[in-house]
Amino acid sequence: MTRTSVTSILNEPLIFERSAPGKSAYSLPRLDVEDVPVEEILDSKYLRTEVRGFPEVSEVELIRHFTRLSTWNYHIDLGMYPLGSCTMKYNPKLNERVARIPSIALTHPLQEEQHSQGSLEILFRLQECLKELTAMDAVSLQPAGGAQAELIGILMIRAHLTQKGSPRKFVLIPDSAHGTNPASAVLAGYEVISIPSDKKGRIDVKVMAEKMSEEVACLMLTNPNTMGIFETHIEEIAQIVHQKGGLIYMDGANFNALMGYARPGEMGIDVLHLNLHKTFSTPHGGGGPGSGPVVCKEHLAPYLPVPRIEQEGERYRLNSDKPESVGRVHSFHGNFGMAVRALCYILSCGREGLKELSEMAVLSANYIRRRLEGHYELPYDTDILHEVVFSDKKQHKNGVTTQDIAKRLIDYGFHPPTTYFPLIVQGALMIEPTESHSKEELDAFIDAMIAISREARDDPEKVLSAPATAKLTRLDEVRAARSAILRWEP
Amino acid sequence: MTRTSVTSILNEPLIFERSAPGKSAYSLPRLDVEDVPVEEILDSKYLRTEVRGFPEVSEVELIRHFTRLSTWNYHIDLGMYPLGSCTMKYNPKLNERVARIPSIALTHPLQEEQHSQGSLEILFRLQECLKELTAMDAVSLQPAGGAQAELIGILMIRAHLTQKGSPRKFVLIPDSAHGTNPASAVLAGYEVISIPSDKKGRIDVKVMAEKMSEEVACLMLTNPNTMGIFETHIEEIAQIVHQKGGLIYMDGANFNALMGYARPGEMGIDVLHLNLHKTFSTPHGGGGPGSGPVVCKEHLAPYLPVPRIEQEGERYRLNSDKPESVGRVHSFHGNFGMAVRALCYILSCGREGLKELSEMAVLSANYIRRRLEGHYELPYDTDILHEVVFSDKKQHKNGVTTQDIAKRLIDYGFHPPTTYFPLIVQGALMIEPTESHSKEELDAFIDAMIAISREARDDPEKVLSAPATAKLTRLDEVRAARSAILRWEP
Amino acid sequence: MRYVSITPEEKRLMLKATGVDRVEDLFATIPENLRLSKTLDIPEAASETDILKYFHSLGRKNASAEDFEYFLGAGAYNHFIPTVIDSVISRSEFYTSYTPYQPEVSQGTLQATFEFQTLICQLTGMEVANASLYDGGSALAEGVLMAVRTTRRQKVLVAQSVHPEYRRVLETYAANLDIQLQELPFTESGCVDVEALERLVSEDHAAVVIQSPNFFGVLDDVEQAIGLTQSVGALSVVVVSEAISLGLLKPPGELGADIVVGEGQSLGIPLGFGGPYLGLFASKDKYKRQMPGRLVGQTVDSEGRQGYVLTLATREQHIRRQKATSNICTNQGLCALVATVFMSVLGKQGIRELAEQNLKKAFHLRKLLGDSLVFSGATFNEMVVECSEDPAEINRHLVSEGIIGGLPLGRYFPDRSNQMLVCVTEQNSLEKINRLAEALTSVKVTL
Amino acid sequence: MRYVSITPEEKRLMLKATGVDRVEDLFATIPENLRLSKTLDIPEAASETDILKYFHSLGRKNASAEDFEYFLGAGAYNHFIPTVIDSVISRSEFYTSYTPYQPEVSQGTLQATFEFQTLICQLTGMEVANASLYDGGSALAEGVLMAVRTTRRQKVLVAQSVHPEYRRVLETYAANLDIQLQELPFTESGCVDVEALERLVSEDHAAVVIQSPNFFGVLDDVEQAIGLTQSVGALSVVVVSEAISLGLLKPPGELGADIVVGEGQSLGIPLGFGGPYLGLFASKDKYKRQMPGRLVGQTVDSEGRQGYVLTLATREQHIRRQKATSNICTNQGLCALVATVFMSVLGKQGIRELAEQNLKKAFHLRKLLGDSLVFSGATFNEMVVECSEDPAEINRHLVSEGIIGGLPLGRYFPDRSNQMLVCVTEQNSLEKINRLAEALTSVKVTL
Ligand SMILES: Cc1ncc(COP(=O)(O)O)c(C=O)c1O
Ligand SMILES: Cc1ncc(COP(=O)(O)O)c(C=O)c1O
Repeated sequence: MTRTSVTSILNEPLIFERSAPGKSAYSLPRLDVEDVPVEEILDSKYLRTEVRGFPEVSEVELIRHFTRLSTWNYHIDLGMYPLGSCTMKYNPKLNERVARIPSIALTHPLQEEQHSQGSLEILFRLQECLKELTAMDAVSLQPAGGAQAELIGILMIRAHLTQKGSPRKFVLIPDSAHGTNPASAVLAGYEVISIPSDKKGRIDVKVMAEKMSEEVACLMLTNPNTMGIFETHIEEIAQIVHQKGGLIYMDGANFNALMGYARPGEMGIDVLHLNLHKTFSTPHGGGGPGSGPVVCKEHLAPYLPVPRIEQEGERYRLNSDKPESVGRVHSFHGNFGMAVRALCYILSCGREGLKELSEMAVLSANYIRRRLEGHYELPYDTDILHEVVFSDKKQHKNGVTTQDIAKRLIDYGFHPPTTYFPLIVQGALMIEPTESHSKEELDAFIDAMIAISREARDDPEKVLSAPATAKLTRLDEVRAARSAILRWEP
Repeated sequence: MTRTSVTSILNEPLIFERSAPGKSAYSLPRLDVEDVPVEEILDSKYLRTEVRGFPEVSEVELIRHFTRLSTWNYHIDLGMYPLGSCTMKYNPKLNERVARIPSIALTHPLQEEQHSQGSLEILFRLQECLKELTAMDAVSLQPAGGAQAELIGILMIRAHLTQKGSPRKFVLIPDSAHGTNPASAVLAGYEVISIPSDKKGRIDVKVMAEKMSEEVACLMLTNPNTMGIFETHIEEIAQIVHQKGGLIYMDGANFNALMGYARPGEMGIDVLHLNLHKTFSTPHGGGGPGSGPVVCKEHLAPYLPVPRIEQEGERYRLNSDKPESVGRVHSFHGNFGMAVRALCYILSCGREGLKELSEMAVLSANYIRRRLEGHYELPYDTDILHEVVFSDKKQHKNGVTTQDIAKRLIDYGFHPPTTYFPLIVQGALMIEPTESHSKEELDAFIDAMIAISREARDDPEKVLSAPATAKLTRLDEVRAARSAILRWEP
Repeated sequence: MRYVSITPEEKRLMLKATGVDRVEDLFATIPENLRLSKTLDIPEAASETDILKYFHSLGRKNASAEDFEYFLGAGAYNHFIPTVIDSVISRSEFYTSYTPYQPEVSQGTLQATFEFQTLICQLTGMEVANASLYDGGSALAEGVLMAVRTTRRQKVLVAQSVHPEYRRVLETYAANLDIQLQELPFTESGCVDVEALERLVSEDHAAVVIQSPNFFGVLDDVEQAIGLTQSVGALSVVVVSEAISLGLLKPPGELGADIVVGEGQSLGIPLGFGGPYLGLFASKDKYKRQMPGRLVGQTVDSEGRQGYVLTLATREQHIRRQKATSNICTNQGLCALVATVFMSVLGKQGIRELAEQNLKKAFHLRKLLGDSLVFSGATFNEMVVECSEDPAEINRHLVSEGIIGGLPLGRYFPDRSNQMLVCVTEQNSLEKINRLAEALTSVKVTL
Repeated sequence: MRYVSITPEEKRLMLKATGVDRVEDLFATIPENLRLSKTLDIPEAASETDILKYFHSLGRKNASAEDFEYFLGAGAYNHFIPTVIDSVISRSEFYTSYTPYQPEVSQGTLQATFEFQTLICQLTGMEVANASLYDGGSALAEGVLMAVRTTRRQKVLVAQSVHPEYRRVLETYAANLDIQLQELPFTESGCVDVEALERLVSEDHAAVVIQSPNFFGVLDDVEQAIGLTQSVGALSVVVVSEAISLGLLKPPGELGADIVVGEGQSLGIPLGFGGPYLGLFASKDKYKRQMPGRLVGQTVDSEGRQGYVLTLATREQHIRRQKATSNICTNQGLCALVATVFMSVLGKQGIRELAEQNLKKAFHLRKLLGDSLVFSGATFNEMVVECSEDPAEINRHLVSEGIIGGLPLGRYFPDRSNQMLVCVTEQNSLEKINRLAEALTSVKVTL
């Protein structure tokens, strides 16, 4: 058993391999009711003998197991995590503390309204803040993520159009859009028409205008888009779509670029979603949970999921009496815990603070762009806001790809950017710094990127063989998919 | 700026070097009283212009700074930490949670008794448990550590003897004792007479008997002693000392070996201390805080520090009316937070659990001894309890010392044992596993020790140049002491 | 602004390097008329002290399990949460990291998720489980969609005893994919009406959905239902909303279920006013390439060392876009970690002992309730009671005694306005259980 | 037993390897008659749930700053504690590690401690600071012992306005080292009686000890006292019990103090019923080799990389044994880390703003109290009031209004039984400050 790094034990096995009969990490109170044998309560046909394979470990081993695993993760508290489109900003500790206040964390979703006034106020106030930030009229916090919000938003559009006669058949989606957009449109019963981007990296308005018809339910756009570019023709676009009786759905994943500067409600957007786990600092948790509030104009409000949270004088109530609602997407009120954190964040930052966040996020992205544009290919020279997309064109000559550059960054102590997205850029390197980092950290990242571009030229092998310092070298994804070992077997 | 390990950023500078004017990590409420200029309140002669040098960083930078630093530490939650005499056992998370309950953590030491009944009950119940575990009659939880408890214990002996006529002049201390013992004796106004150990590693009773006289205030022994060996002649020893009117102080740092098996009060001990941060699982915190309850027999009780905690029916009170008390050693009630954790631990383990802890601690130590005795020199073949001391005699032939072996263990992913203590063993390697580890972890440690003994023979260079995987290689301690740079300067 | 790390001076330097004078200039790409002129109508920044005061004051407007004993379940259960869980998930290595798209620096999350998938397989008796979905409701919807995909059939039978809110979520998802949802009634035992099932199910059915313990707490006739379902080539989808029950009850997998979906909240996740919870999704191995959501698989690195990666990604939207098996992207990762730690803490003995305590405490109540029980079927830790007076009234009395009563069934079943769904867990005390029984039956308990 | 990781089977194997049959045999080395035969009279193991219930019930028997506004200071202060502190110290890397005797695997603790030493130097204006002592009381004792060591003189003058409990601890430490402690009176301003000092101090004195702000909250005449002290070759020991005051007040170092000792609780450490707190110890550079406690120093590793180690260890008991400068071993390491994070969070501006808020809020009270003030001297955030009735009585009234009043001075100064020492921090609200003033003066506050 050799272990190669002192602050990180590298050979911790699966929890099942730590298990041995007789060890335990739990304790339960003594049973205070009559101890009737299980068999006298339930017919044996209902009973299993044991949960085969379940581990048995002591508390010490359990803590060590997960502590060791944790040291194999890169994380925001360690350094810059410039994943484009993911808005990996600092997750304030105060949010975490507030979300754990027992009287907030331990309430039941079905308990009487009068016993939930605190929780309902949190939801209501957050909705009000989001309305003000977006200049929209109504909100539902029920969607558990952006993708689910997209589904709901399109279903609302569908309901609206159905009422006006026909749900229509198509949804227009730019080719730079995130994969969830087309997937959600299809789930809502539509077919997708892809709209190309122009050479500036924006929606090609001409093509869009051609594709737009009475058969198109809506245009689904991201603004700023996944290139970090603002859709300057948004008003014209909206007009074209609205003229044909269509609506506009805005994917608000990039809202971190706009706070205090521009509001979707004033651009002709009919409905959009926000990602509390991006713009509003709730932690990504290694994949989730997130929260995707859907925010809409008055004319779509009747179709929002139920229950709606309403204020009556001093009191808050849940109103499910909305006959036109598209229904529920969540068993209860959505990811409430994320709403608590987001409200805490908004109140902590305040109106000036939120604006400053967007400013620093945009400044940081532009600073990186300027300092790196000589070293990496910039597919579009259009102005950007909160993120910048480079490509591996320059390095490709030496056989170094985006993948290689990303892995090499790990050796420099940074998490790689988003790679190979958006699809309209070959070998895309999508960098979103957010507002969280000091100039020192940004410069360190930039220097690393420059050093890698040099290595790609002078010593490609170094880049191709990266990472050299991670727990593992590159993993065999093909083999993983082929053998598809998805669980441990004894 | 190069960083060499992904899960640990290795070049984080001092917080002062991260500082830049205008950054901040704090927030304070707006002042709600009249904002009178400071100068109108205080004469300028009282005022400083600024706290020169104080850092200015953002919250993100602050969190990253300390997170990065943290990854440079080895810790119990990562792996085995076999420091002899330090009892590095697992620190239960439940203790930490309980100690943070606001109504327990946020009480003022000087608030009225009737508002502190919960806190006083914690202190009282812990005292009762410690009395039962040791078979002694009275306790003070005031000493903030073992060393301070030693001072108090000897002062109590001194007060007692003074009352009986003379404080006497000397304190007998075995040469295997911990450094705090003689230091505390001197602080209490005594001179130290060192007692040699016999060839079994125990107090040489003959010599001790010769040195014992009417001039000797007490014998200060550790049982089991720092070799992990039980002082089997304890009763005889006590008799000799008592006959000459002296008393016996027991250093209870090794009490983790005895719980449920033997009680100092039944061995003729007059006063002893326990270390809550050893036997009772309170965390070592990178050096402290600890807590050193002093536990004594009835005849020494009047001299305990004040205030004493007493029970009157349902209520608890603080009694400072003890004219014979040696006085205070702490501004308030000692390290209360450690008492909370220790009581939580005792109640969690229960009577059987505590006994099992000692059993597993002793079993683990003996298991290590048996498996390593062929590979490392065992200076004494006496039976041991909770810890085992080897020496580097075998490896010394190849120029490999205890120091080298310790550093090499780091490369194997373990914290080194205590080295060069006790002083009676040349190149001592003092191993105390505690009860916390699985057999797997113990075997991994043993295998590493065996591998190192082989390396010492076949490839000494590897051992001499260790550690190879830590953040730093060996540090220059001579230079540190010579240049004595004890603070950062701009 | 403590969440920003750039000083005025650094800002100046960065603007200079970027070639603009003022930060506002960077937003010039936004058309003038779209730029916000007013300041946002949001409060000024609040201090940490004020924030804590405010949220504590909100907490005082809630009733919570901190001060009340809950007999309210119905899909959200007040179970014991081991302290170590928060110690683990509070490590920023876990909670501040992103989806493990870069496996070399995400092995912690990946291995833990692989352990989660395994634990869920063991608990449900299934062959594969994914890395989580949003919650029980959407998990059911995804399960039905998967059945429709694989069978290429459009009809689905859903038992009325499946959690009503899950059914509503399913309706929302199915609404525009021309899937016909048909209701399957239950008998006075509370189990699905097997005759009706036999009568209704056909070659046109993609799936039959039942839940056990079902919404009424009754252990349903899973085995028989599965048999009838599969006899016509439909897939059997079994819903579990109280995961703790699987510590004791025969798992759907053993009984032949094709797809198991459910809610994992019971596995260490706080009530949290309904979320974040944990959508569970497991199936037979042969359906794995039809699964929604992320999957972690085992592989090796270029030096042959074992490791884990996200796999079978061609099912997912970021690769397959509109042809994806689901639109889900962000899932409930950290909740899956919570459940992983919870199941590891309890382990083989603990999960059983916990389940037994729930069963036995609930059985104690069941005995006290006698004939007030509405359904005759066997139950785990929930049961429906015919109340002596309006359930809401009863709850109002109970609150004053520090008890949050059960769920008035009228909310979902208007014809059952005098009935209450009550839940008993290991957190409930003998004393309060007796009190509840008295309040429900207005018969004094003498023990 | 969840804190033990050895299974019965492994136990058997280990016993076998060890060559004994039963665990009891390993204790055979303890003489038969000394082995405990009875089982301990300690409760059986309690479950986590029961433990939490029990300690919460104990908490309910306390008044705490969670529910009350405190005007009680006197050496323990209710200050704001930034949330990030607990996030940092809850990392097991910090709180479960030992004293950094092995520097290669302890650089985190070592660098943080080096930062602590620097911050304390900056705050106090001194040249060197150690890694912490137990608390303010023992820090004072160690300071005096150090002065005695360095001057080889045995007399020490201690101001009566030094915290009474610190003085008692000093007495305990000094009792048997024939050190003569003499009291130094104070004037009606509350400051040390400088004439008396001039009269009493002599070539026989090792040190003169004063505190500022002193126990009565009064800013003492530090500079003059230091001058007189050093004029006879004695060392000036200055005590600080309210560290926040140094955010605003001229530090003892600037005024020439030789040794500064004090209590660091105000720097982010919870009231905690009196501990664990943080003993501060700083001095002029020339005395560093006489210092008690641990010191971290900067050095390089064998490859020339900068690093930190425990240094000047020859002062300490584990090397020097009875000749050590102190017997202290375990110190208050984690509390020093708390203070390090606290000072870093507040930084240059924050520490000043915090100190100003304390001063201004206290000044508001001071204005309201007018002639009821006992001492004329300038104050920071504490002051002594002559009460309209028995202070204890007043406190009893205040409790009913959610206020914990000040300290009845009679406890330490019998002749001042009608006086109360009150403290105002940034945590106190205008409303409650006014209420306090009313209660103390029985004059209605109208603002
Ligand atoms: C542009 C964009 N749209 C939509 C999504 C989907 O949001 P979620 O992951 O919350 O479902 C993402 C998140 O990755 C995104 O970046
Ligand atoms: C045997 C022994 N005695 C005394 C002490 C001193 O105890 P403390 O560090 O709590 O002052 C120790 C701790 O290292 C010890 O091991």
